[in-house]
Amino acid sequence: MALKQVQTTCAYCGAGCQIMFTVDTDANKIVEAVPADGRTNAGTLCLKGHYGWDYLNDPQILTKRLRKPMIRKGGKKSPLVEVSWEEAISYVAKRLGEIKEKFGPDSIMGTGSARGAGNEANYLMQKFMRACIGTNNVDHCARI
Amino acid sequence: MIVAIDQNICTGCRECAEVCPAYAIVGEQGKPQTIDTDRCVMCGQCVQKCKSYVSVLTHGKDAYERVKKERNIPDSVQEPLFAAHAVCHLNEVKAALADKNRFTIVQCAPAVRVAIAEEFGAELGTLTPGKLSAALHALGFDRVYDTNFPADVTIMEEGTELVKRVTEGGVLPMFTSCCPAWVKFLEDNYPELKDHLSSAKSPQQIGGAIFKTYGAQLEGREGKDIYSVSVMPCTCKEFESERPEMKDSGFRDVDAAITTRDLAWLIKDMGIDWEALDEQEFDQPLGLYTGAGTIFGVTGGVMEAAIRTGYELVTGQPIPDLEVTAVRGTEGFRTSVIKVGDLDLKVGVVTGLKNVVPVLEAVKNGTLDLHFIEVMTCPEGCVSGGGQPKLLMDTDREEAYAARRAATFAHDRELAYRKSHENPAIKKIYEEFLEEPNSHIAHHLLHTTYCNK
Amino acid sequence: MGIPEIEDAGCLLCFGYNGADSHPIVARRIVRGKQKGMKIICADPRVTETARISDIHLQLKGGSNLALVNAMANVIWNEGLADKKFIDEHTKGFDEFLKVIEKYTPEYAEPITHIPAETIRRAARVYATTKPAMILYGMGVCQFTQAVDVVKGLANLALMTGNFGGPSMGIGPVRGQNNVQGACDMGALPNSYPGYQNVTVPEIREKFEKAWGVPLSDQVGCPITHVPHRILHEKEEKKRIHAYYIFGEDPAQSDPDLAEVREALDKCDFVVMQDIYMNKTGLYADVILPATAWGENEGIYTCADRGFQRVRKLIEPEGDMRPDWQIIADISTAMGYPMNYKNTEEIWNEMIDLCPSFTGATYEKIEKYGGVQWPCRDKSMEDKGTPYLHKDGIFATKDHKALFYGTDWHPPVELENDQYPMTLSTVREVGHYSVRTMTGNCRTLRNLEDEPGWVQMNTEDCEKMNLKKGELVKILSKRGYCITRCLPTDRVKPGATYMTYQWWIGACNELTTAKLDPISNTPEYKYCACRVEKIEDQQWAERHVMELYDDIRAQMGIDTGKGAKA
Amino acid sequence: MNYFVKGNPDLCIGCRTCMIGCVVAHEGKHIFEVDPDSYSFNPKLHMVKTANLSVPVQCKHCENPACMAVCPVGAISQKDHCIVIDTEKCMGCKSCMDACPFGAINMTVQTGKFQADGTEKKVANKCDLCYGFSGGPACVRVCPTEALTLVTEDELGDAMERKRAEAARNAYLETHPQE
Amino acid sequence: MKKEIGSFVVGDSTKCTGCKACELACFTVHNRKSNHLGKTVGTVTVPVTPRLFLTKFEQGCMPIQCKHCEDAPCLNACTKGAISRIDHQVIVDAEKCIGCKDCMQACPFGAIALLPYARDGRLVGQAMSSEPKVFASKCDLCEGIEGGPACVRVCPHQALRLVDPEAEREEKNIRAAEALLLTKNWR
Repeated sequence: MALKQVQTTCAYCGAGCQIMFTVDTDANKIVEAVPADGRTNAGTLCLKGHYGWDYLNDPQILTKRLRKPMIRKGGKKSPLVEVSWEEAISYVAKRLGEIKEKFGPDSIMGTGSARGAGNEANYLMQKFMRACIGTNNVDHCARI
Repeated sequence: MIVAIDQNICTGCRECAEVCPAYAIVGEQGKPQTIDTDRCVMCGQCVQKCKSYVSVLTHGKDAYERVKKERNIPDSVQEPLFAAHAVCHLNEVKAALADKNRFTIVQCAPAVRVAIAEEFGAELGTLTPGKLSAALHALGFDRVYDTNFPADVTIMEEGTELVKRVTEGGVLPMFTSCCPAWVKFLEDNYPELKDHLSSAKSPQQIGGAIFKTYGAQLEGREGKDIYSVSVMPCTCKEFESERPEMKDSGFRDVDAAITTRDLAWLIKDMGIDWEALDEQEFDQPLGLYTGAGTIFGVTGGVMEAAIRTGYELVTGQPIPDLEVTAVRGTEGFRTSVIKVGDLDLKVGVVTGLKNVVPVLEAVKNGTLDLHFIEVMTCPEGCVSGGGQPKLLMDTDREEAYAARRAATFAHDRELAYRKSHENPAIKKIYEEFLEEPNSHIAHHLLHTTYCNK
Repeated sequence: MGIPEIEDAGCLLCFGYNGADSHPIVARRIVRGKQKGMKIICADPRVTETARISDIHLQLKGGSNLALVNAMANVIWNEGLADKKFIDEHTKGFDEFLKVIEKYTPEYAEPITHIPAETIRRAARVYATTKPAMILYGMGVCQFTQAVDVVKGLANLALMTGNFGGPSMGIGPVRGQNNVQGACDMGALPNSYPGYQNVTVPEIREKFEKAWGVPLSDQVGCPITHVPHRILHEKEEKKRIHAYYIFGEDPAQSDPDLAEVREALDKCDFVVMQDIYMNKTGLYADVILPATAWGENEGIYTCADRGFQRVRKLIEPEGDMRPDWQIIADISTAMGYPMNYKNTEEIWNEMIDLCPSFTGATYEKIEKYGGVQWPCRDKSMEDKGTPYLHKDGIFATKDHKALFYGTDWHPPVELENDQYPMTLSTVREVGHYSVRTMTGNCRTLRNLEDEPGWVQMNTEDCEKMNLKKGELVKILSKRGYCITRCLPTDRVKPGATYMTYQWWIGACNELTTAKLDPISNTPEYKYCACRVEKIEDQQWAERHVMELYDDIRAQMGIDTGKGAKA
Repeated sequence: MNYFVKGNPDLCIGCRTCMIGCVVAHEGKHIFEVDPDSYSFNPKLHMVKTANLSVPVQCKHCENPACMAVCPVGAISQKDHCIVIDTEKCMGCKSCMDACPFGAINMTVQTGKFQADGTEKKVANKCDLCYGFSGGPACVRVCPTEALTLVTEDELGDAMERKRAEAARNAYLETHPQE
Repeated sequence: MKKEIGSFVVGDSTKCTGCKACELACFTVHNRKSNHLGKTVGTVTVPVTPRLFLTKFEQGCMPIQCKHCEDAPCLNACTKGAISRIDHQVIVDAEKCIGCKDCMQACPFGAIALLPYARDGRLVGQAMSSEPKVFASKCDLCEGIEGGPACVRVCPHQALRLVDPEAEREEKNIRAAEALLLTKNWR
């Protein structure tokens, strides 16, 4: 078992706690989380920080982890069909392009994410909406 | 010993001591109890209360049959037996019934007809005078008379006595005397007040005296041929019947007093199917009774019956409201003032013997301004008597008493005559035999004296 | 100010913020402050953990925030407790503000707030006279139709007492989600580019047009809470929304008036969902794009006190998932606007150069110092960021002066009535996060609390309805209903109920109203009228809840042994 | 003297990290990889929240434990400063639960064990001070607000001694005010 | 919360006088239908078979009854499958019981007695024996009987208590937590 330690920021709440994870790189699994001495958390963690990481191994408890791109090929209510990334990307690009063409850029709405995605992804999302689509229709769930 | 506690069965819980009005149960907590027979008034409330049953687990496999034999209980009985119990005379009664030479007369008290059916699985307080009469006939009694009839006589005698005491000046307040446990209690503890007791005998004893005299005449027989049995809700009635002064017929007036429970045993023992019985009337003429007689079974009933008649004796007018609700109720001591013509008749009703002590003290001190006081030993009068069907669960007690009381009043309402003096058989017996209330012969047969301890 | 500074404040006014449930590690600072002698004033209709240890608990009636805030300002002024020097030197608009708060005497506020006038006075005095005084506020302020006004009202309190520009003072919104601050920082907002640069300011727009090489829209975009309306009811054809690209969110669970949200998603021509787990929104998505999760990719989050911190890859994703940034870049490229980045640092570097407040926050510094609190304007290693804002009372306005801004209180939109005599407010639960796709899939957290969640109700209300702890109840508003468990508690006032929004079955957003604050567009999650009904057949209800749960899990692709699969 | 963990309501924020910490310590880390219904989630301490307090309550490890006295099968015993339940011996009669005045004992499903009729087997469950695990009580370790402490004989003794000395000094000062 | 563990009745020897009202009530409610019991003693035609047992000991007396153990030795000992857990309570099926006495021996409380089995007002006999059939008589918490445990209802001194163990535990938790307010500054 090859273990490594990685410090990262907790995925929950805005307190920004630092956690030291022990990872089994052979098994590609988290072994343990202990509080790290971050600026805000100073060596403490709450229950989510301590015990809120095992969703990563897709435990099939509440919802299924998404692993493949999927498209409802028969329209709404039809089943989701797994497709390749190439197909998914080009399908999205085509449909968005058509809608932009037909109804204008402001007919498309995009969201950022206040959760796991991180700042860089949010930057790109708003850039995509503004520069590629051409609208300021971008917002996120800051209000819930 | 009419009421006893079996030392081998008693757990010493002393729940009986809680209900004993005479403080007659002595013993240490947790040890078997004994009854102080000097104090005991034989009311049987301890028998009603006791739950310490003869158990296979505690007393062994054979204990039940042994105890049953010891107590002379019919073999057919399978119901639980308890430490506190009353004596059983059924053997003598059975012998008398079997004896072709004895003319058997039975009377039953008002409270029996509202309770006995419970022993056959009926709802609490089921009213069954017809089945009761039928069962007694089926048992082979030659005459099935009723205590309600002598209760009507009691009203005539006691009512007249009261009117005399009030109008002519006599010892007041006057106490009722139909409850033998109460009478014994007064004799034992307040002998100086015995003149306050009505000299009239209880209905049982009036019945006994009449059956062996007038009753014998009706049959063309002699008193000595008569075997007189009473069925009572009361364990103390046997004691009363055994009192030496109760022989005014020239014989023991009542030969055996059995309880409601005893009668149920007897019916079952003789193989009579209670459910299948058709209703029958009580025999005439000494089984004809009024509503006044039947309400003797509940607290306040004697008082109410007396007022129904007394009102007319005094005023010559029928009472405007027959149902004297002012004296009904279940409180331990309640008083009211009844307008009887110009007279304000001040009456009191005591139920539950423990409640009588302050009343007696007040009478002694002269601080109680009443004319007439009814006293009953048992919690709500004879319907709650010590000889009545015993409840398996005390949580049913309130409902049982209420149901029996309600049935008694319902019976009163359904009867043709509701005042003692209107009973045709009463009129007849006074015409033919007793002359008039408080007459010489009445005094001889129907009145008694009380002893000093 | 920063989170560590909280414990050194002399006085903390904690307003509509329940740290113990939303940020335990921030609550820890409050507890430590209390141990150090900090005076705590807590304005909350519930007895929160902060309220429990507070010196003064202002247990106000829900929806009366501004009346209380204005009354505190009224007391501070009328009792001569204001910092006149600070007001003169660093602020504007005070006289206009005074006119507004004139009528808000504690006696005026008492019947509105249900707080005794004398208690309001006491709180105002403690706040104004204990230095330094800090204000923390949370969703109990923001999730009302009158939200921004209250934030300004709290700022007024800090301004008039000179509580700005030093450590352990000022006012701090404690942002709920791990990167809600970051999403704002990055310009995932309809009105601003990254770094809070307004889309309507021509110079700024020109800067971004130049950097991105395309002309940009000068129109403020659509806020997320307007989307159902824009899909369903928009009359103007060109404003109507036809495509919705949803990224790391679950509006079909988290947004108010879920019935309307579902209808909107159903009617929307094209819905793209990009997420890590299947969720309720996924049921309406035309395309689902699987992304890597926290722990499977690199990046930077911004915590509630503006701290940029690194988030690192822990394990390799198992499956055909891609990082969010990569998916977006691919789509953009496919649509003819090429985006080519090798890693997140490249993206970051492009971003910081466009945002003066972030320019100095390089990966290198964030790595080295463990984090950087913006503003950090200079790339030199000496600029380590800014622990607290408005140093020395210098505000980020043109004349460096802060503006007082007074408004009148108005009641919430949907008040209690005969049919719905109680109020519902949504709240947080410490063991679950957001819509629960993460924490609901964590074993221990699932085992600590699971469907159908709880409705907190006052003990007396429960007694009146003969409701026992744990009993299933039906709770209804005019928009919908759900089933949940009753939790009798003396921590809430009679007539009020509280639910958490992460449950599928006890889904309180079936009930909430979509009425918004006019400026922030935040829904009034904290106030709507509702009714609680007893369920006589509890056995049926327990079974029903289990069936519903199994059904939804099956829809989410879990093999429950029965039910339909997605 | 037995040791015990006690909570401080002034510090507790009711977050229940201690409860999960307890489960993880006793069940082992494998629970992060299994079906959540396949192990027993039994915190041995109980979060109490009333209008004026939040604090976990757990076994006091009494010196004369009522639970131990009433156990009909001798499943409760004293071991190295703590009172522990032998779940193999326990038959779930709840006598200890009824006897404990603190409500520190509850009944918990023993995962994978069943009674003769196939129904779940439940046994008494209470704080064992993480007996047999290294690192001391997990609840104390994981609490983010340091609201839990392990009270040992020495600590309690020292505190009492200090308090007695203080009381004596105060009494002395009362009679010798000039000093 | 859903009821997760079995309730039970306990006696209090400081209140109990030993009157056996509980035993008689227990017998009564359990035989009302099966043996046609009315409200009065006279309606009884079968031996009294209680499911709790008034027990005298040196210091006093109290009824002893089943704790409805969560890993019930009686249930586990019964090879006939006559004891099972129904709605969290440990219940004997008297029809199935063959009187093997294993449960009696397994129970550490003596909460089970072998007593004569009666039906329709008559003892049930058995083939090849003059002895009546017996059954393991133990508390079933008055399962299916209106008003809950009869022993609790009839006790004149409230010496019996139906314990909802989890609810009582939570109440005791609150008292213990309140005590922590007093002892928090123990140092």
